[in-house]
Amino acid sequence: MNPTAIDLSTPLGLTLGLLPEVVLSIAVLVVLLIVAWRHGGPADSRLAGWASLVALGVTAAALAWIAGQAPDDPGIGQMVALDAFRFVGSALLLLFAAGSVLASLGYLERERLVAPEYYVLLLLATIGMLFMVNSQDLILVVLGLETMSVSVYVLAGYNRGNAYSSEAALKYFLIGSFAAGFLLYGIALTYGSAGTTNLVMIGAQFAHGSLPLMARLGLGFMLVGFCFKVAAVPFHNWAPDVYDGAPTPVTGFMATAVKTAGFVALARVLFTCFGANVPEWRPILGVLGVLSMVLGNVVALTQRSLKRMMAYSSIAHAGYLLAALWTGTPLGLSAMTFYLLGYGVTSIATFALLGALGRNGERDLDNSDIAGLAQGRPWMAAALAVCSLSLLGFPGTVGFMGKWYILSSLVSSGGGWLATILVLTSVVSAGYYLPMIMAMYMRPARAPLVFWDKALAGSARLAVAVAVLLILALGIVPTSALTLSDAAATSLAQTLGPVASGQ
Amino acid sequence: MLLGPALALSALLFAIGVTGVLVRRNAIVIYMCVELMLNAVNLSFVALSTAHGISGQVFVFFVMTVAAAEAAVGLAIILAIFRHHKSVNLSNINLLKG
Amino acid sequence: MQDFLLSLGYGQWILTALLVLPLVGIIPVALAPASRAKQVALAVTLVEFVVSLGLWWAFDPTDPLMQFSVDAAWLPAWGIHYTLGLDGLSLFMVLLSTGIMPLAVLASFSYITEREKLYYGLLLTLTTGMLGVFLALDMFLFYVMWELMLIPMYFIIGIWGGKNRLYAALKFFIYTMAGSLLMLVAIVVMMFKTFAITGAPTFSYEAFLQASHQMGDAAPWLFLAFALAFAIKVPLFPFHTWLPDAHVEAPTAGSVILASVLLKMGTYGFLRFAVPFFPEVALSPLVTGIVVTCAVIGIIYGALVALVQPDVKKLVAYSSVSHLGFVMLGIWAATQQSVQGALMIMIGHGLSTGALFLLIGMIYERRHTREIADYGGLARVVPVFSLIFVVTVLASAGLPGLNGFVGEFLVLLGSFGRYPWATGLATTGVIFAAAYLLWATQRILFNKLDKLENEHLHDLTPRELWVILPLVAGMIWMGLYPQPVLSRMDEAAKRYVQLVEPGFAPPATALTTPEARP
Amino acid sequence: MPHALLALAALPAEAHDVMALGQELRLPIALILGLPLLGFLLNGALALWKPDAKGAVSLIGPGVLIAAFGIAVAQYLKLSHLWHDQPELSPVATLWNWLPVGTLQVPFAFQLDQLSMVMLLVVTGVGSLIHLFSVGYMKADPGYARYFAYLNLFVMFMLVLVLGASFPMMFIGWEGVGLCSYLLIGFWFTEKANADAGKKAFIVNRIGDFGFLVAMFLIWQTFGSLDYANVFGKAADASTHLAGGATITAITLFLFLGCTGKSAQIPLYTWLPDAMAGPTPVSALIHAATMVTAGVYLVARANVLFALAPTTQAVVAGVGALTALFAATIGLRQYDIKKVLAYSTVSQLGYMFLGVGTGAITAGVFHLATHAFFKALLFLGSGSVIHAMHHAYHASHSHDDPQDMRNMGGLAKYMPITATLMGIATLAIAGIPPFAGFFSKDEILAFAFGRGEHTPIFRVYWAMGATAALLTAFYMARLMAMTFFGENRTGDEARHHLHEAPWIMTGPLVVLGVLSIAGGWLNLPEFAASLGTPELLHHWLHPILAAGDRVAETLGTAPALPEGGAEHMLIGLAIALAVLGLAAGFFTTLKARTVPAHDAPPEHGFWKVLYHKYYVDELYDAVIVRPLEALSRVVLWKQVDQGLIDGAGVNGAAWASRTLGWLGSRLQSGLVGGYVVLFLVGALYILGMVVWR
Repeated sequence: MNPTAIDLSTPLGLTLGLLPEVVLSIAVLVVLLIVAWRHGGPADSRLAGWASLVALGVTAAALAWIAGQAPDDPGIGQMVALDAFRFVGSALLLLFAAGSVLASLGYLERERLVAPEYYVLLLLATIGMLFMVNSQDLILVVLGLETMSVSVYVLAGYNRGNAYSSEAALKYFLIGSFAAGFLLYGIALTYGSAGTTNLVMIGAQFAHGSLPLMARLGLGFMLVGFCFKVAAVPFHNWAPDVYDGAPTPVTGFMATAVKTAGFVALARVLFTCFGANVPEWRPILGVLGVLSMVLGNVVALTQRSLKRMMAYSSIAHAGYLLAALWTGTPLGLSAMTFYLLGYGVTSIATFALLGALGRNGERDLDNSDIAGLAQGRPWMAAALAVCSLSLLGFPGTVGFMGKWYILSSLVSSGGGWLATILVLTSVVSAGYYLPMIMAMYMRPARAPLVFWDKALAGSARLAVAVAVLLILALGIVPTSALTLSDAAATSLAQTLGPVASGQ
Repeated sequence: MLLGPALALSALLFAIGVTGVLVRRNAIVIYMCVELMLNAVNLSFVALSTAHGISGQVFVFFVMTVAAAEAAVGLAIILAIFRHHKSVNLSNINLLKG
Repeated sequence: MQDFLLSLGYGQWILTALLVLPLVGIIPVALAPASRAKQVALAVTLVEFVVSLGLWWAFDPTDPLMQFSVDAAWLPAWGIHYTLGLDGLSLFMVLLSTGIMPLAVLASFSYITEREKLYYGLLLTLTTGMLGVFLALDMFLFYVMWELMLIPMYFIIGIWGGKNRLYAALKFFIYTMAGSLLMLVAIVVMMFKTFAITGAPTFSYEAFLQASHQMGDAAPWLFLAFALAFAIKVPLFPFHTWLPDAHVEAPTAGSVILASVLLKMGTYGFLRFAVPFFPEVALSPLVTGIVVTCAVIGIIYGALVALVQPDVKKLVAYSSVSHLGFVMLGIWAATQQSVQGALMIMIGHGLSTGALFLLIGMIYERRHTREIADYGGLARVVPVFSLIFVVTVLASAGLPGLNGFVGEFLVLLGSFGRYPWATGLATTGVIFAAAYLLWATQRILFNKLDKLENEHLHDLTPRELWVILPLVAGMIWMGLYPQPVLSRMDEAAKRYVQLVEPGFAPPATALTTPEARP
Repeated sequence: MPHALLALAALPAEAHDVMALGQELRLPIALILGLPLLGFLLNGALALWKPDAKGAVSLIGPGVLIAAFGIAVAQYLKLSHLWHDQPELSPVATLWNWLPVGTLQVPFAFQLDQLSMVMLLVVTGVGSLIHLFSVGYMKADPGYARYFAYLNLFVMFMLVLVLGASFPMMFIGWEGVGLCSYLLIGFWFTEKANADAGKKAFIVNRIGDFGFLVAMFLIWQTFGSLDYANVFGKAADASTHLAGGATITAITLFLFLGCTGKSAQIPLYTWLPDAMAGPTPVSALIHAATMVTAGVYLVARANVLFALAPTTQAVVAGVGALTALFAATIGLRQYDIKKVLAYSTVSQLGYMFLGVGTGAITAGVFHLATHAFFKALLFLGSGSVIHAMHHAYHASHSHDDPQDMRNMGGLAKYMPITATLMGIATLAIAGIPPFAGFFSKDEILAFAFGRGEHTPIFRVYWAMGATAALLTAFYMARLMAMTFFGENRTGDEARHHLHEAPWIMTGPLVVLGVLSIAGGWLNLPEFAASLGTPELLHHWLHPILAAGDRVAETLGTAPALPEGGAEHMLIGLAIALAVLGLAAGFFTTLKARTVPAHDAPPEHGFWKVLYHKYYVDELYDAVIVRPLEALSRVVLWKQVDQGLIDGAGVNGAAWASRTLGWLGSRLQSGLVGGYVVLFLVGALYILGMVVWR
């Protein structure tokens, strides 16, 4: 055991164990204070943005510190997890949040959305997510989830003057709270069956024998709630509309961070509480995964608006991730974690680029608008092309490695049929990713100089550059990321029952 | 014990809430139905805590808090919509579709 | 020569150098001024070719196994290695690829006038991808390379192609991807099965080969996945419809590379992977029946459809369907003669069809039309062009003494014992080949010179002669003195025949004498 | 002859072993093949870059061939000496290893035995004469250099054909001569008809080549080898096992399919009359003397195989006899002088197949040689006539057809040498003793009659052959009468420009005339032993044919000449038929009033059918060519390729995906109510799954 290890049984230890969340909370307050003070024009918004970045950076440092201090065995019955799964999940969230902040900086000014509370909301959502991934207790899951949701509802409707944005917020809110009801009801039933809200202890309760009806119902209701959050078919309907109506950086944030938090929390609940009951939830995830892959990809094929197309694409990717979770094995979990990284990095860059290319919420941006981009803005075109290929899962990009990993995990747990469906739907997805590349590279621009004002802001440029480099680097040598995702999966799978590990 | 009837009542409440969400078109009413669902959850927690101890009751407080926060944000969003549509009837609100 | 090369350590670095050189070459292409990019690219491809030529001498024809092997861990956790190797199957594919590239670059000098840097950069990337496919001995690496060469070709067709280029590029890409993704699943499945046998994750070709006989019930599905990917690439009837579109729309160099090298990847895949992995499935009566039937249909159907094409590039595209049908027949007959014949066709088709596309490109640059009806009587105004065109056409039609014959003859001779009826039908292909090629030749070169625009065409320039003459020389050489080539593929073909021998449980026909089958 | 060439013929004293001899022959054979090839390259280069250097072309073109002929003669002298003691000696000169694949070993090798020697001499000898003739005939053509390049290349391939030591080697030549034929028929390619004719020749030949290829595959399967020595050796050894079997019958039938293409037999003869579109010397060289006889050579070469398959023999002889008769009837009503000769060639080739099919290989080869002489003479003579007519019409700016016999008449007055020599050739082809054709044709008919004793069908063949002989005499006499006798119909102005050809053209004619008279001495029958040594050719070819003869004897299919009385009766009959045909043809033609072509009335009745060649071309066009094209275009391309595979399959899949996507996007109504419904469906599904699994 590490000599300076955190002991969660002491108040200090618990505080240290929540250091990133604590740090970020304090930072949010600071930013809020700054915002209250300086609430004028674009400069203030910018200041809030950079302050948020610093906040995220400090949080990341704190995360790195506790990751180094984490004990091998934190003990039974704690509220917070101190495992690699949490650290990796938190790191992903911080990465995506930072990317979203960078993408927002120029965007908000351009769209005249310069109320600096935006960043506060974003950071608050991040705090919620951090709690989602660190929770070892259903109470904490709910708290984190609601903190995140409430903040994101507001973010989605942040462009108040825009009817689409407001409608997006309303739909998200109504269906979101509806789904939260299901989740909570599921939690209640689980609690009723297990007698505790601590995940590990629930898992211990359910480790032997078949689940009682109440627990099964609890599992079902919770699955409904989580599947809503990750936008799995048939709980997906909100996603296209909300992604479409929300300001583009918010869409990016939802597609990456919110989705990651949802999947990580879902994985934790499923593996820790129901790790011994994989056969109970496995077929459901399989069916939802297939539905998401198929529907997401085929409907994306019919979309004109690129932003809406990416929304359907994100549904399809949720399907791939569900397939990875379907395996119920550490390998699948690792694949899911790695894929979240790949998909998130790619999506951050994609939405940042879409945000730079469109105007007024990017709802009208379609392929004809990016025609000839390769000659007007070669670097942007190259970046978007790399992102498209990564989303398509083309070798040389992280998207390929991610898909490869998911395929491997599927095949290793006898999911050849699911792997086949996955690749076939990927072929369909080529039908909408490739036309983007075709428009940029193979069609002439609609008019000369059409791209003169379509440049990425400096901060977004940084985000995109880092993302694209990551896409390519991880596409060739993903070893470091693989090590992390493996560690994360292993740490969570230690709580798996013997039944599941035998899969 | 009243656990069984209480749970049944909560299930009924939950179902009524769901049905309300399903059949009503007014955003405010729908949100009230959602609140009904949450209260059904609360009822369950309270009932179950008689069997399992305090944590269920603690949970209820959290749920109420969350519901309050949601209500604040939700009503603000509904207001924003009202400003655009002069209505909160969801049958009219479908700019985003397809 | 061999000693000299080996003293340079040639065997250790050559394969990696072949893959890296074009990629490194992109840097000077990118740095050079746009107008100079082509010269730089030519220099890079020439260096690549010269370096690869050493393989001809360094290659040991008596060794049936992989030579010049390179092995390094890439993603050791998944058992993925960077493994390269060369044997008699891949040697000529590599030389063909490196040899075609300078010609493709040279042929683009006047054809490509915009975005040249991007173009030549893509060509160089394509070189790496193609060579990677032929050299990779790690299944993961192979798959990566297999997909990698899609992208440059997709861009080349899509950016510099003809009127309908977007449709063609998309079709090309999705068609190929549909097949190859299923192969990806098959590779993963095989990897896990191999894992279960060897106890360590590996994607090594040899390990797959060892383990492939223990795939159990999965074998037919795995074979199907591999076969589909390769059949689309070949393209085997009825998976061929992407080819005419891609060929017609691609710029000259694209068509040339597509025909000369890319199509060979499919048949190479069958020879290297699909059939040796699963001989019992591949050569079972049902699969054999389907493949051989498709091959024979392809031969005749391709020829007949070629006959009526108004567009000369489409004609050549369908002729490729026909020619590759012979290759498939030869692969499935799996006799020493048929396999070497198939390899000879793969090389020969690369030369003659490549040359045909180059010639069509040259005349297209003068007249900007590919309609056969727009030509006629050209032999009078461009005699040198006509001479070379006729020689190429004859090579393609399988005239003895030129390359086409050697391959077709060996394939048919070798296949006859196994599939007498199919081979007999396939042999009628020689009639149809003559028909469509000569008819087209007549309408282009002969008849009256009745189009005003054709009267003042200028004959081939020295640059164009440099492009085409190496291919013509190759055709004659391969036709008259193929022995050095045949001897280098001898052992590899033998190994293939041995590997797939278990697939033929009982002797195929009574006519087969022991002598006829080595 | 240069000294160097004589030196090649110098003989070492000791007896030769065949390997050493083969080694020794590498150089002369390389030269024999290399010289025409060199000529092709030089003339080809001149054609591309200096087409006006006609002097050089005139020197190179015939020069290389005469040199090759010289070397051939030297080899003849040397080897005939050797063969005197060792008749079985058939040296193989291997130049390099061509197709070594596993057990298949096909070296690039050439075999010089008695049969290929005959062919070698005929090809280079007659070839040289025709090259010389061409110097005069083609001088004015702008494509002069190209012409000689093709002609040289042709000779090279023809030599490969006759010298090759294996079936694939022969196939190189076999297709190579087809290529040259294609190029030369379409020599004046700007006329679509000429280009069409060339293409037709190549494609029809390819049908035959298909047979050749399949035959080779069968031979490989059966004998495990493709070179003559092995195949024929094994065939002879396994004769009892093979004889009459399906395999050997299939092999020989497929080989014969190859022959029907190359040698213009039914059903693949239609290309040969069209091939007259080429320059006339080409018709003489390729389409009369050499290339078209390749089929006969093939049967002679593979005589063992054919002897083993009596069924095939009957087919070969039957097709030959039928072709002889059928083509002769068409020849009766053609007006184009070259067309008459073309059908005559088809008919005479039929005779040769009748001969080799009967098993009388020597007779077939004999007729091949004599036919080479007199038919080359006829074609060159017609070339001389056409040359004169062409010049006359050119001078008078007339657009009449210089090849139409109705525009000729009385030309003997203007071109006496040509007329005389063509007269000799006519007598030879008609079978008037002692001209060459008499002996060869009579021998074929006699053997056919003789074999009919055991196989009655051969009597029918004999009758067909005899009838064809009558018709041959008739149409040849008609040709002579129309061309050289009677009134001149060339036209008043043009008539003054008619004159005899220059010496470079008449010279070769004279040589061929002599050969047409004396060719019969090659293989005099026994009854004419008083004229010279009988059966020279038969003895000469004996080593090649011995194995086949032995097989035939075992099988009882060896053809025998009819006994004394019958033989004399046959000879008498043949002579009578020839005289009758000649007289009838000559006098009916002179009596009928021939009018110039542009005034000629349309044909009627059966004449019309003959004039239109039984409408066979039209039939093939309607039954094969057009349906195939329609099938390809309408069904395969438009319906299957574009409609079914691409339309329904590929784009159909894309359409299906889009439609599915459209349906999916209908779920996205934009209304929260709808979303809730879907949500609940999903929730009920999940709850159902967890409860009832």
